Amino acid sequence: MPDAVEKEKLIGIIEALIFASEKPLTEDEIKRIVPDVSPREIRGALSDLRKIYDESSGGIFVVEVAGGYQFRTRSEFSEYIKLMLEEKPKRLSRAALETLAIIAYRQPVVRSDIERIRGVDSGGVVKILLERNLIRILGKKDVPGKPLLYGTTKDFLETFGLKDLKSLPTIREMGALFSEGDIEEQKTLFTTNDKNKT
Amino acid sequence: MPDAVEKEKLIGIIEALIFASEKPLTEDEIKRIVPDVSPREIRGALSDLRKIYDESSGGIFVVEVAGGYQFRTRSEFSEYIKLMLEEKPKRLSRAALETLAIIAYRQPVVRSDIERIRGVDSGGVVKILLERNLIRILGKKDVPGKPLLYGTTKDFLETFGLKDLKSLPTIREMGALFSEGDIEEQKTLFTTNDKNKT
Amino acid sequence: MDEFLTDESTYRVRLPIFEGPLDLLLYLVKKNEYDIFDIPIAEITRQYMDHIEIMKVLNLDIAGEYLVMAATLAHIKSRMLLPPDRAEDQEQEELDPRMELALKLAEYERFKDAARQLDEFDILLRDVFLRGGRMVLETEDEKLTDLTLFELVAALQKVLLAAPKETIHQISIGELTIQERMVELSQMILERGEMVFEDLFLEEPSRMAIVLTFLALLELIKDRVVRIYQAQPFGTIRLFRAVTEDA
Repeated sequence: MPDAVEKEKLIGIIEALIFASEKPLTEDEIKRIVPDVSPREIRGALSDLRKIYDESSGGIFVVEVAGGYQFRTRSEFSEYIKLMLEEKPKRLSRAALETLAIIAYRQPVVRSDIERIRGVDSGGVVKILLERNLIRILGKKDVPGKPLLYGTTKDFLETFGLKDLKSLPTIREMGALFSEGDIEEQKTLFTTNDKNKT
Repeated sequence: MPDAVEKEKLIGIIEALIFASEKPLTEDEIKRIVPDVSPREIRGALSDLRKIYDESSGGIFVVEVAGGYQFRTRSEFSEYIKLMLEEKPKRLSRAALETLAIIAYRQPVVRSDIERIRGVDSGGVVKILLERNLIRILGKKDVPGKPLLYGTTKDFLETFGLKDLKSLPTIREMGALFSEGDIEEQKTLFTTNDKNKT
Repeated sequence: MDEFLTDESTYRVRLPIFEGPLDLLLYLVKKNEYDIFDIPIAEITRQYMDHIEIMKVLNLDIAGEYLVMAATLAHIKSRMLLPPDRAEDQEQEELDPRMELALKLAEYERFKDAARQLDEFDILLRDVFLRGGRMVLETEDEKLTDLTLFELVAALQKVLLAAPKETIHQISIGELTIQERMVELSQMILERGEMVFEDLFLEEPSRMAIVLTFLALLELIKDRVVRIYQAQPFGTIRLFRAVTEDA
């Protein structure tokens, strides 16, 4: 830890800390992290930092909230931020990825099979996957009740960057790659691909 | 949507958007959210915004990474942030860095190629890199045994602060070292390199 | 040592300093300031074997690759001792038996350097950090995710906490059964198409009625009459009319 911290640097430290902090950053917390400065110096630096952002009147500013300090976007830009958040592609839930993995490897597959493997109701997830065009109905199974058969779509291949269904790693390969040879690994895989795509 | 957006305001909007975005914000996304400005104006505003933060040399700055723009804390303050976050920084071992380097420069690459270059079993390291989402499975190589092909992810670019794969530092070329006495080894080297270019 | 070393030690204890035989060889080449393409093979073999001996003395598990390399070195050494084959020599120049190893070392060195360069970058979460807090913006994020029973129960607890502790008049199960409540609820949701979870309990001051409504809701979800979604953890829970697959 440096012995003396000049004002310029202290402002920089505090700016970085507020930005990286998960919660509003309190003066006590700053004192704990930079112990060689006085509470007065900390308050002075905080006030300077706020002034810098207030005077530049840019997109973000420092606000005192819930006993601490936090960066926020200026309210006049909120409509743009809403636009951005709305347009963000929706991420698949873990349940959806699990179900998708089962359908990918077991297709054509009926819902009851998916639910037998997952151990939970999967109707909602199947519907989401249908809506997002990652799976499609292939037909009906010729058994009593004529349940629907599901399979993956072209969009599925595109989403996960696969050339064809044959490029899916086999369950055995996944087993060799990962310690526990069950659906958990496929989830990891799909999450990996998914995250990368967005 | 406002009809005309002045430069000052555009910088503010972009600043707020970059701050609010969970992923590096791309120019395309900005264009989608603020459609009434030209790509040139967006690039100009981005450049101005970066200059503002670079010149103030405060705690945070704007970096171009993984095809977009992102706020980050300046590295000189990392010790303070680590004190605040109270979590051990995730270090990459030498084995992981070596393997990652091979995958980054040689992608798409199969595990046996990695192991040929490193001279040791690399299954464990590959698994760790997959789990940390630094690499992903690209598909299967069309050779007997259909081994999995690996490549780097967007998270890899983000982790190392790279704009794109082209911004990887250049590594010494092997070509100059080769004499005419070609052996199997050299051929392999060249084929791998060629594939990388296609 | 770092986390990965311990991770990997589960299947193999490895020398802490060297990443493998190539790493060890490269270290010896650099230490002696040899040219990779002109290594005095007898000398380097001797030094390599010395290191293997040290590893044995230290009781370290020596990975198979180290022993394979030892054999390779011995093989190259013996080939170097052989007199050049005259007949073959006339047709084409014989390859230096060290060439293959030299190329391997050169290539490994390239990537070792590349790894070193990567390590010098400002690495995320080691040298640089991202925004830590969640985005604070008063906006209704309509990104819907599936809901677990746990989250639903958490929501119920919230409703129960808000309900008065002492209820003026209790409704007994006899007066309003789960079955009846199910019919009411499904009609309500079918009519409106979408409802907010808390709205179910607006007219239910009694704790018993809240629990009854909740149980009825669970039944409806199980029967796939109703679907529930949540935009974000602890966010608003929404109920939708379930659409049958065949529709």
